[in-house]
Amino acid sequence: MISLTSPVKTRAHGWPAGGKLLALCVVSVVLFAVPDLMFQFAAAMSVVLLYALPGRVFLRHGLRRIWPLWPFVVVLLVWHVFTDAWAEGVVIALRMLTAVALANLVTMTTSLQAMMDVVSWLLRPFARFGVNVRAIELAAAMVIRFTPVLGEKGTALALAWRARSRRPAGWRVIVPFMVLALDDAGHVSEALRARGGIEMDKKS
Amino acid sequence: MNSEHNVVQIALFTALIAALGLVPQLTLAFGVPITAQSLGIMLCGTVLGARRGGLAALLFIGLVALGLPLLAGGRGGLGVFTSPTAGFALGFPVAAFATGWVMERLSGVTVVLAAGIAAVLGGVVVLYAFGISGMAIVLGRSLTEAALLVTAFIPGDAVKAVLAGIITAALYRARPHSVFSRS
Amino acid sequence: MSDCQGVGIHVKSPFMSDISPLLRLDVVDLRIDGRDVLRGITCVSDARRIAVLGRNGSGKTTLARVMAGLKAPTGGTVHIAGVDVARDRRGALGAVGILFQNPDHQIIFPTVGEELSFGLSQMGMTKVAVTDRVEQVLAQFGKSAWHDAAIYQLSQGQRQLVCLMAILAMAPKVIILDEPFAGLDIPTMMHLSRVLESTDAALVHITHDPRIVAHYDHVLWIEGGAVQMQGAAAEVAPAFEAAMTELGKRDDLSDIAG
Amino acid sequence: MSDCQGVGIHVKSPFMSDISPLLRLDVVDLRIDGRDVLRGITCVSDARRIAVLGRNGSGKTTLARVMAGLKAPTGGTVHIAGVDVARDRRGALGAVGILFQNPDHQIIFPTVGEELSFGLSQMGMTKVAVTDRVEQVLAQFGKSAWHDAAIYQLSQGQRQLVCLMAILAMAPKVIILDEPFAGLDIPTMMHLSRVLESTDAALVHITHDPRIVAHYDHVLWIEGGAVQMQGAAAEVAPAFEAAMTELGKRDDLSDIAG
Ligand SMILES: Nc1ncnc2c1ncn2[C@@H]1O[C@H](COP(=O)(O)OP(=O)(O)OP(=O)(O)O)[C@@H](O)[C@H]1O
Ligand SMILES: Nc1ncnc2c1ncn2[C@@H]1O[C@H](COP(=O)(O)OP(=O)(O)OP(=O)(O)O)[C@@H](O)[C@H]1O
Ligand SMILES: O=C(O)CCCC[C@@H]1SC[C@@H]2NC(=O)N[C@@H]21
Ligand SMILES: [Mg+2]
Ligand SMILES: [Mg+2]
Repeated sequence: MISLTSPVKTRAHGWPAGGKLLALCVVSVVLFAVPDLMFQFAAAMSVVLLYALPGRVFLRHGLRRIWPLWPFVVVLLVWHVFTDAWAEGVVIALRMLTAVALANLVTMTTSLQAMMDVVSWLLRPFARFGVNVRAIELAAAMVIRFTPVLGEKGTALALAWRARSRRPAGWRVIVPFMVLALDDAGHVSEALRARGGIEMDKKS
Repeated sequence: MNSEHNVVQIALFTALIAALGLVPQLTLAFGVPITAQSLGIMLCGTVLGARRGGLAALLFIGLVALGLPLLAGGRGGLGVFTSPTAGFALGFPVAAFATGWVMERLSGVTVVLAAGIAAVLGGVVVLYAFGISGMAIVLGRSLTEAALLVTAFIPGDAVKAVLAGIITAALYRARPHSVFSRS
Repeated sequence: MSDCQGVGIHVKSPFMSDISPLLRLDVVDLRIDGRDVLRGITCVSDARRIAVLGRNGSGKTTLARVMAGLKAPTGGTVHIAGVDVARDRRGALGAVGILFQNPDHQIIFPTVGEELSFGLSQMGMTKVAVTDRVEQVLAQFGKSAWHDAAIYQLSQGQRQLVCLMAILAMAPKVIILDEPFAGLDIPTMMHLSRVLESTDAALVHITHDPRIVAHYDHVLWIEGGAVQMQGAAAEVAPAFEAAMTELGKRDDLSDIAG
Repeated sequence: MSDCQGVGIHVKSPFMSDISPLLRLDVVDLRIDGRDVLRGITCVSDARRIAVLGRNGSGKTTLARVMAGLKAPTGGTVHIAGVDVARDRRGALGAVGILFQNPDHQIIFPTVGEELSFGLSQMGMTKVAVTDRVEQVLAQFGKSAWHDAAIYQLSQGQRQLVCLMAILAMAPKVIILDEPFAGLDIPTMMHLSRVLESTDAALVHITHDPRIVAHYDHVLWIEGGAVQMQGAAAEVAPAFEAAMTELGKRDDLSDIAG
């Protein structure tokens, strides 16, 4: 499974993930607290600079990731021009773009494993209250396993359909597809149990 | 039902929401996609019930936050939670939970109908409440103004609620034990 | 008429122009993900009992899919009873049926009755005709009680039988069997052999057990996606068995099941 | 010590009190959905090669699951090497490993390396030890190149081998094999037989082919979820084969395959 971590290695890849996340939280709060045009403009420019530092490829990659926001920008600007409050519109649009770009920046420079480690660390205190951290980690791994497997099962089912039908499989395979997936879940859980499962530490 | 099965079932539905993100989406003029993923949210509740369904959607949102491109159109990462659709994303787990909660209360009604009603209440009413709030905050608009924007989703989501009803009933027929909201 | 050649060499028989042969593979190639899974497989035959032998991973299942028209070859053509199965799906339905190696990959519906009905109604049969035919096939196997049985409650071997019944019900001209006996017990195997022997359809039987197909008309031995040898069973099957036993005696497994 | 009784009758041997036998089933019952799938199965044995014979649907796979502790019996108890496998899952991990009938039901992870590593890390091995052990097992089968191979690209038989390697890596005291040879070719089968023969683990081999297990120490013949006969292979296997062949000859299949 592909994650959204950038293949272009930056210095920020090496920084501790926890620190990056904390910084992101603080900056986002400040962004939403200061509705000043010049401040928002400066913040936006700083983020563009951050994206430009690792080079062109990284910048282009980053810009592409915030591109889907353009309709919101258009709606905001049109709306505020109509209500004769364009400055407010620009502040809101800039703030939105900056906040998303910054968050994306953290995602792009942090590996999936590093993120998972932060989550495990955050969850550790909750283990005492019955949160099964191992189960959560395993569930995450399972999702990564299931997503392509579901695709594969879908293909197999479509083949089975095609083998006995002249029409291609349409929406009617949704239910058999889910049935197959449910059965698969049964088998996987049994396979998991056969190799220790997730309850081993709880003496049952 | 052992705990392995529990975890695997939850992971399976998380993957299912992700897989539904591969169904081609249609992005409306103001930037929120019409997505099959909200059907996935409804099914989490109608099939798995409140607790498990909510956890499946929570796991989904968690993995998106970690940077997996599981949202419709291959989006993901922390940026999702500061964008105008953040309310919907954060509302997914609550909506799935609410759907399941309603489903579990309607044990006297036929599965199709119960699942349909639960999907409307959880997957539409509750989800929209979150989505509207999120848009209002990020776009700096009033709730009424934001609410106006989401009316565009109502026809699509009505169809999805009906589908959720039909699919849940069919699953209940094929694998009665797997429809936890009923067992 | 049974006229098959080795890799890439294909001499057209003079009889072939008027009536199309049951099975006709013309230099079939298949590339998946940049890997040549099938390489230049050519086979023209009218034999009623054809066997495909080969080791694990040699390409038998892939060949079966191509022969059933489920996968279009990246090179060459496949005709079954004159039908270009990859293109003409309507024609293919009456020409060829396939029993998948893994029953779970074949079964679409939750109950036995629905599973058996599906293919028939896809062929355009009326509802009444479908019901009759399903009952008839179930009765033939002494399994009338299975009509409403939930498939998830059946054992592996029982599912295999369901798959086979579903195909026999459709009565195609050629039936491709991908290791049909692998999970079956002795009585069921004996009975199935008899059923298959008596069926009008021509059989393409995929297996890695040469003894099962010793009496077949034509044997195709596949190795690494290409034809290693083909011809009469009396000749090919023993050669295959000898080669396999020889391989199995080696201690070094580096090239086995590879 | 090998001391097994028929349905429901269980005489405790005087030797059994001090050391627990490898396999010990005490009047095991299993009811699923109001159906008695296993009925009063009793077997106490220290034999190193145990076979379970039976027809399709007789309950072999279900018994395997119960023996592996994956399903708790609704009546009676199961102990493997002294471990109550249904309750003590950690203990069960070192006591018993199971090879599922369908490899797709067993494989959890997308690549061969991950699949082999999982069970080992579940046993509490360090990362380095896991890596070493995985490489060692792959090398033993001449399959070092498979480490990063994607499972979905492997053929059915190749997947089966992956499953077996995953279990052998964990080195449990007893290995339950649910029709391990069903999809394998002759060379791989011969090699696997040798590997299994040389393994220190005791084997419980489920099959419907009596010839494969003719030299085993103890054979359990299951019919309709209950013990039909058990004892030395020389006695039980031929009886089973004769009964099966007899059944297969009948034309009326109403009581065949379940
Ligand atoms: N989707 C795929 N992508 C790449 N390679 C594949 C794919 N599917 C199959 N293969 C490869 O093609 C080869 C042939 O596979 P196939 O399933 O046809 O073998 P087989 O002869 O049926 O083996 P078996 O007896 O074990 O069933 C194998 O080596 C396999 O790794
Ligand atoms: N979940 C279930 N609910 C009800 N019945 C079941 C269930 N699973 C299995 N059975 C029944 O239990 C019986 C034994 O099944 P099992 O899979 O153990 O047979 P088996 O001996 O392994 O057969 P095979 O040789 O075909 O693999 C079958 O008749 C099957 O219909
Ligand atoms: O992908 C995201 O960022 C979340 C989008 C949520 C879209 C919502 S879900 C409810 C409503 N119905 C739709 O079809 N789309 C919106
Ligand atoms: Mg195959
Ligand atoms: Mg079985």
